[in-house]
Amino acid sequence: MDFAAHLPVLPILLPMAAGATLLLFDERRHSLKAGINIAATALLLVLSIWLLRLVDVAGAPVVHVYRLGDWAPPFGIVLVLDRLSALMVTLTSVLAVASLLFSLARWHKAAPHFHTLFQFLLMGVNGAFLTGDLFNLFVFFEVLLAASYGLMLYGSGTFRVRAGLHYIAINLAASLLFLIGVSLIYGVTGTLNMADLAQRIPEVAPENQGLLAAGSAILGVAFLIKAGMWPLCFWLPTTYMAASAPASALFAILSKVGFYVLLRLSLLLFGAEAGALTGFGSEVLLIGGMATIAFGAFGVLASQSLGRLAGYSLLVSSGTLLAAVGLGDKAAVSGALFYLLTSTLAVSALFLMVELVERAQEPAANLLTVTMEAYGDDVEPEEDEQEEVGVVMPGALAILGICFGLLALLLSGLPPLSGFIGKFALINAIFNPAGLGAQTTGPGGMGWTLTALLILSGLAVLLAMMRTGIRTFWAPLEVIVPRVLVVEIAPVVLLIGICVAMTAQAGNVMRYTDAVADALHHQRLYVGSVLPEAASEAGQAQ
Amino acid sequence: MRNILPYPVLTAALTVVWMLLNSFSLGHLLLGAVVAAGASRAMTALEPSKPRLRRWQLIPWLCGIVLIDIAKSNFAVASVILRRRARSPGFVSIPLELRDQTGLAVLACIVTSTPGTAWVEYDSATGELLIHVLDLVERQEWIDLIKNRYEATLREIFE
Amino acid sequence: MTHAEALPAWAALLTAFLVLVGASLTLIGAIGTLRFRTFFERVHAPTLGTSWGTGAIVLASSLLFSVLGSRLVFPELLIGVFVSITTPVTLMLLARATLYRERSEIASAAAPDLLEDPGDRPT
Amino acid sequence: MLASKSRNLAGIIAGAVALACHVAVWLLYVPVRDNEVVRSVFEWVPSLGLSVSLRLDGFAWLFALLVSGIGVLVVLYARYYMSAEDPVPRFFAFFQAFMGAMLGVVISGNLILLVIFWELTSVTSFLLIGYWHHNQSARDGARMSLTVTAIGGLGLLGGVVVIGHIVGSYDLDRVLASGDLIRGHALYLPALLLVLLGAFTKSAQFPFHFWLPNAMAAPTPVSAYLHSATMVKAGVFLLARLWPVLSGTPEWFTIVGLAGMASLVVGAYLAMFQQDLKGLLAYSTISHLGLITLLLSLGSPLGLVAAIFHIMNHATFKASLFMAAGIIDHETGTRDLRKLSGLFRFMPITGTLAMVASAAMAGVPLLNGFLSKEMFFAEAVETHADSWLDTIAPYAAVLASALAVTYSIRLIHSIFLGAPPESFPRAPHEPPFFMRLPVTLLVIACLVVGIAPGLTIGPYLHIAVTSVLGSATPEYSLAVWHGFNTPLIMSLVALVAGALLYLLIGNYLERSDGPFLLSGIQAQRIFEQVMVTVSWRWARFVETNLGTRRLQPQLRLVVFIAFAAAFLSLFGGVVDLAPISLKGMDWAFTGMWAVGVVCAVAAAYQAKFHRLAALALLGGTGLVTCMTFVWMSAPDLAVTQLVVEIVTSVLILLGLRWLPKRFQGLSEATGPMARLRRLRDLVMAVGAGLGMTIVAYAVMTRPLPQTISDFFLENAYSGGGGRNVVNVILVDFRGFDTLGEITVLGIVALTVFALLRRFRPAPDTVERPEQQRIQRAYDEAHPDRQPGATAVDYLLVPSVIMKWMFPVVIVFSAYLFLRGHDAPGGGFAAGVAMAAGFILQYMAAGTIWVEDRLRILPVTWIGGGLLTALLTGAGAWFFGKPFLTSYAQYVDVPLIGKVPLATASLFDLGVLSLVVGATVLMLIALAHQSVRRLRASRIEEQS
Amino acid sequence: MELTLAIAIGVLTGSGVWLLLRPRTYQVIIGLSLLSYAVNLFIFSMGRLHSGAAAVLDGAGAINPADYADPLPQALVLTAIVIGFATTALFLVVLLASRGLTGSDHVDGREPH
Amino acid sequence: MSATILVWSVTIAQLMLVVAMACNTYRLIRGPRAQDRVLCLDALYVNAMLLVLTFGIRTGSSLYFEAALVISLLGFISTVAFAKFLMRGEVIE
Ligand code: NA
Ligand code: NA
Repeated sequence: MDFAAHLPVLPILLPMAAGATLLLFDERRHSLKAGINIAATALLLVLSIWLLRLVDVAGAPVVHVYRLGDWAPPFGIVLVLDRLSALMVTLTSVLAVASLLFSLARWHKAAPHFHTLFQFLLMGVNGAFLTGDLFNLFVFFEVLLAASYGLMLYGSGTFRVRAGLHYIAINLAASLLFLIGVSLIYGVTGTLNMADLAQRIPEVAPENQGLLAAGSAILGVAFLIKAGMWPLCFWLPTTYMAASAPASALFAILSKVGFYVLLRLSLLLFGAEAGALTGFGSEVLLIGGMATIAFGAFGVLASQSLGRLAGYSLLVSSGTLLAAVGLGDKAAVSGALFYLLTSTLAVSALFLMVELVERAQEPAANLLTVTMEAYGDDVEPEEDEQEEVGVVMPGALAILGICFGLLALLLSGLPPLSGFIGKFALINAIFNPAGLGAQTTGPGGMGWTLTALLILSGLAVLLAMMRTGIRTFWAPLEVIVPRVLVVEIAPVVLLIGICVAMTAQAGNVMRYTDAVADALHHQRLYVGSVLPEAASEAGQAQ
Repeated sequence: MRNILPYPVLTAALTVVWMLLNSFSLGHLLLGAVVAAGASRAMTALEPSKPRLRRWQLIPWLCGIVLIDIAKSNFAVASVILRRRARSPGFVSIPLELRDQTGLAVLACIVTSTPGTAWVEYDSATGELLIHVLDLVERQEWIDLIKNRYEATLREIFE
Repeated sequence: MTHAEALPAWAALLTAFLVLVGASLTLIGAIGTLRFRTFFERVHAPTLGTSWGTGAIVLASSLLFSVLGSRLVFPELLIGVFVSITTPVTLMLLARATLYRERSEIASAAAPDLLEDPGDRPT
Repeated sequence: MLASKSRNLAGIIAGAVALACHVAVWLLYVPVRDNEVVRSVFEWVPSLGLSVSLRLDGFAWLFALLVSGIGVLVVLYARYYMSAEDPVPRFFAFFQAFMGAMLGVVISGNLILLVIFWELTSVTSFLLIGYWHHNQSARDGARMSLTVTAIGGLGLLGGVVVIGHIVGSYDLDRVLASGDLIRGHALYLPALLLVLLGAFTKSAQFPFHFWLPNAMAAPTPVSAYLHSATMVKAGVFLLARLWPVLSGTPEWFTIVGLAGMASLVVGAYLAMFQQDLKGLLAYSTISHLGLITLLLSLGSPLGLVAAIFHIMNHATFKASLFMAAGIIDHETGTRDLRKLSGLFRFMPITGTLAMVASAAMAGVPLLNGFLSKEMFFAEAVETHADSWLDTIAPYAAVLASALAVTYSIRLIHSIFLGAPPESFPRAPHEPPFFMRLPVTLLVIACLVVGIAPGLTIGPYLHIAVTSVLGSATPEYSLAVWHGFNTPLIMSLVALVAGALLYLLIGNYLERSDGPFLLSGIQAQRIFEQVMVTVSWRWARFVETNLGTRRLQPQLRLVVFIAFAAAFLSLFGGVVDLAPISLKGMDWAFTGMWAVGVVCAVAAAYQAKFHRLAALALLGGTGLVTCMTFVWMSAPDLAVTQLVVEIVTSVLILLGLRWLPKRFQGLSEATGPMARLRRLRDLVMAVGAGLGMTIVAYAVMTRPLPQTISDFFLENAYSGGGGRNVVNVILVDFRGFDTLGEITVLGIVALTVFALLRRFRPAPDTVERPEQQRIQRAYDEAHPDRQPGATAVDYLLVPSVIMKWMFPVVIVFSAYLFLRGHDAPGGGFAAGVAMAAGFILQYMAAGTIWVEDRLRILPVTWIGGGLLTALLTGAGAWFFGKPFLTSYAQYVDVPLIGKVPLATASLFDLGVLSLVVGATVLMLIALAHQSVRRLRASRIEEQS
Repeated sequence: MELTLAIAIGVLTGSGVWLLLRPRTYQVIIGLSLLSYAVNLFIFSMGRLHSGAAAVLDGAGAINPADYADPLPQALVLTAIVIGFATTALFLVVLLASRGLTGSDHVDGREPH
Repeated sequence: MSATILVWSVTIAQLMLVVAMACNTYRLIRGPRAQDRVLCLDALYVNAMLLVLTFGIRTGSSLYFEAALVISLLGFISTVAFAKFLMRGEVIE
């Protein structure tokens, strides 16, 4: 095996190694720890881009299968690197870079082990994206959740702890559901490997199909909690609002993990060849997704603080994605992925903006937000005074204003940025599921409703952000110029810049997402790559 | 030697434990010795009062009488429970001369392990022991039992 | 129970006897916890199980496996040793705690607000 | 980028850009004149049919000419209009962006691209209208205009998508060629409605007209540009652009016609009553746009000609009027018609220009406004589709014209004529030449076109019209004099009636507070009301009633939905349960579970008031769970569950120290609602329990399918080098799971540690526990006792034993670890056992005592453990194997015999190290709180 | 035995769910513990029940998998136990922190009105 | 013969131990005081350990020995924690 063959496992091992190494150094060595974290995150970004290039080759789709422990699937655990997972890993590392940069200004010193938790979160997220094993997925879910608990509570404070308690309680319940679902599926099918499962599901005896469906449904509920579907999503806005800015910026990917799994599993396990269970749950996703969009839109409008607004806008995007999975056709999936990229980047940037904007609103907040909360009580004031990292931004308010405006465009899906293209791609898919020009009947009632919801939710986001933006940037008589460091605004600009670049390169990105959607609809390809022997046997049998 | 094997008796005992757990073989003797030595070294950190075993040959005898006493007490307490016999529980205070902590610990184990008696309180300043007896017929009998039968032997062993 | 077929009758009988003795003592101890009225009486009850109750069953197990493996196997003895070392610790601590609790309740009957016990109160 | 005061430079750059655009448009005249369509296509998102397709035909050319031309003039004007204090570069930047967007709308050859530019005009106009954002009115106006136009734009997007669905392409050429297809399609009406929503909102057509007057809070150059030539014209541009494909149907005629007519009349009527100069112009704009819309509604080619012509004419005179209004505002400091008077003597040139432009607006002959209005009258009379709408069209046209005359006269009379006022905020005089120049040029254009239309605008209008209509272009004449015909009579009637009306009610208008009859109905207020209701009240209602921020309802939902999902799926299929029989029942096992179940229910019952009891009962259930594992051939599980059980109990007990007492009955809700809630929860609990019972029973009584476990059983020894299959799975087959799992443990330990660093106990637990206080008091009260003697004596004997247990536990832990691969045990159980040994020492001797003697660095143990596991796994790389590939062999050691050596053991050592570190870290961090509190209280005592 | 265990799982689930829906944080943590017992047993039961079956291989040689308890669910339960332990510890500390900061042991950090 | 003797005796012993568990559970639930509960929890542990041993005797397998060993060696730790909590109000001072 040459080195390149080991690439699929590196997005998991690299953060893990970095996180573990960080533990060997004393807590007070902030710069050293930050340095390690920066290096690891940068390396992860490079690596993920490498992976992206590895799978994005013309011709037949490439699926890299990594057999951990050199055990053949379905017995050993496999990692599966295909276009979808490479895309998600790359998105994660981009968010990580942004979030890390932001945290360098002050957050990373607010409490112990920030960098370690940060790297472990990346490990968990990447593992969830890469694994091809249902129980291993659970483990990585737990890794990412555990790290997210840590980052969520990072910095402590009343509001945060209260929200954290809810977040943890609900996710513990979800984890239990996950376990019930996985084990029930194992009890009926006798396997945990996703590809193997895809093979076995059509052959499940009729008297066992009810149990299998029940297991899948329970599993689905667990994912829906994480993906934030109404009415399982109420924890989400509060949690994201309460978490520190870099944490919530990174959390933007977490709800996408739920979406990713739903997308992957519903197409792999309940795709066209799943026998009696074909299309299992897709209606629930569609209707639930639409309900989520509606609820999120109302929530956005009802939000009084920017943080909550950002949280609800995340719900809108979650709902949109779920509904797209519910639609299930290639065009919708491709559009959804495009939308996913842009909305995740934008929401993440918005979460970073929240803190900066709030600093502009409240003079007291201008002085070290962190210290107020984190150092409230302390018997051992061992941390020294915060020192400056980077240079304070001139014209900060103007730049914040521009960024805010661009984010409003991105999140509401108003032209010309990628937010619009994503939404348009989805609407286009609703009207032309087989592609533009292929004559199909118009969308049904669901299609019209979804279209209306997509458009109206964008409007709601626009109204709400306009309200907030006007209140923040236009209304105040005396303008408080917030102390914003370059390292704080740079990640926002970076994320928005990527969205802008995605706008310009929308054709290429869509080509990629089209290819992803196409591959997802050929579950044989996935199964055949993971289980070549089984696939060839099946081929011979036919 | 003292630094490497600070508690030779302990190390030996642990090696025996190891071989009991695994098997009596040469391999496990060596492995057990290594593990036991490591564990003993960990023990030094806790600075236990180092017991001096003066007359260790009394130990088997003590074990023997304790096992028999316990068996008797088992029978007695079982009959108390089963026959719902009238009983007169009560506390007995016993002045002890034994000061060695390990000795006290062994005494406590004996008293408590024996059905019908329970170690309740020991005042280190006065050396006064308070035990609870399930069926307290004759107070002095219990005092004698503890003082003469157990304490005396233990003092011989440890002091 | 294929393993038991190979067992000589005397060993089987002895094992059976020891097992039953141990279990009976333990059961009697447990009944004691039901019958005794106060904690200080009840504290004596479990010692039936932890002394010869355990001892008998441990012996039974040792006997059985020694006979079956035709070599002396005593790892079970460790169980007996550990039980007779650790159980007194708990009982001592519990008894002392109870003594304190009862004393302080009597002592501070005048100040009932101090009487609340930390996690638990009589029902 | 430019410094905020550099208005010359910014103006010059902006002007140059606008001029360059204008010149570029002129350069394209020749091909366009020859009926060529200038195209330029870049691929953007081919799979969505979205391309950057620029398409310049005659109509687009004419519009581009207008947009860029007036753009140049407005930039010139703005250079002088904007104050030196304003951050002008920002203004010009927005302005340029807006102009670009508008040009984009005009030359888009792809409908989606058009929508993109369309929304960009909305956004940039928002920025321009809100430019003076320190004014409340500017903010409100900007917000309203964006709201309305963005709604319309999104509607337009929907319409365009429907059109794209019908046609199969968003390409404008293909769409324009598919008129019959579109009109005949079932989705024609939705498409039409959505497109019209876009057009009407943009062009401020009734009933969406209200945003336009509010947008007058913008700087005047913005108004002059947006509301004459560009923004509002985009709507009618779109109607004309899609005229070939959408018009000609009854739906089109009715909807567009109604909206146009209503706007025409209502706009004119409301314009009369305005006291704000710009407000008057704004309503007049609505009215004129209504006129254009009405023309387009007719569906006749001549109507289209007239519409395009009027678009041009209106742009010129309205732009000049706005600029004039700006000059007046600039010079006098007010725009209130009631305050303005007799300005003509101060600024005769401006006055003259304004009068001419107003006359054009009123439709006075020899000015451009007259010509297009004549055409309008002609069309209004001509077209008959036998509906009430076109029956009243001529009358409405005349009425609106008359009103236009009235407000035009009022404009001139009120501002320039009459007595000069006593005082102005500033002394008025003529503006600088270059500020007046744009007005002059535009008014000249009005005159020239009005006098010699055929020579001036004629050819350009022609190419525009032919590009839309193609071969259907009608014969038309742009002559000033068509003879004494009906339209002329209508014009005369309107002029006379308008003048008479002004004479009649001029004074009333000067004093009125709002429009007669309509003052009560203010569309703006209705809009705001609706916005507040929907976007705030409803939203709040939905958020609070369909959502919750409380935990219990959320958990209830989780449980309920999971149950419902499983239930529905389960009985969607077939579930037949095996018959229940007591044969072969293991009574000891069942008896144990009777105990376990009773403990569980009792724990549930006691958890509120008897925390300690609940914890003990939980321990009982846990014990029975362990026993189950013993009974069912899972010794590893039993061992692990046991050690975890023990450590968890200690952990929770450590936590109980910080939970204050609960008093029974303190907050027990007893109302009927509370009882109902509890009943509901009980039902859910029972339901969930039943569900789990049924599912578990169903699965357990079915034959096990062919599972992947067989492979593990067959290969554990030969491939994994271990006899304990479970352990081989954990460290080898599925070692990756274990790697993740120990990471979880490590993360949680770090989180616990971090959280406890900031721990602030509840006030009622800050003090030492009551027991300690009493015992201390007891010691202090007795002179023969040392302080703390009770505590020392309490632990005197037990702690000796507990200390001696320490090495035993270590040996035991080593035993569990080393055996793990072949027998029950393993790194995890060993790690927890060793941690338990540490905890025991802490309990025996206290934190400070232990830490003076034992240096435990749990974080290092965690990091080291993770790295050990990781490096063991990565070691396989050096042998060209994937991560975690293990190597196992039995090595013959002299004297000892065969010794198993497996890399998996090294991995397991990492697990052990991590588990020790994590467990100790959590427990110790919690235990440290007591020390911390103690230290804190000492500090307090000292200070 | 299947029936016994199935009922046990059901009762543990029911008790756990009941506590999970209670307002006091301590009730919730006890409920979560009970639920994790139930879930662990449930996972375990998915490998079917094998009382007194061999749990450890004798050594090399042909193996009849039917003689052994299904090891995979056991491995899964082990993982679940570890993770359950970790999360219980975390939840405990968070509830303590919440109690400390909000002054209430209600799950919402404040008493309902 | 041997098997029959052993099966019966072990079965009866197990039932006795289970009844013992039930008795202890009764006290565990009823208390009345915390110390009674803790005492019975400890007894419950011992009962369970003995059950494990009898189970080993019954199946002839020594694999369950570790579980019994864990209870005997470490089982008291949680009880110690309970007892310390009752006496001192906190487990680790
Ligand atoms: Na005793
Ligand atoms: Na006037």
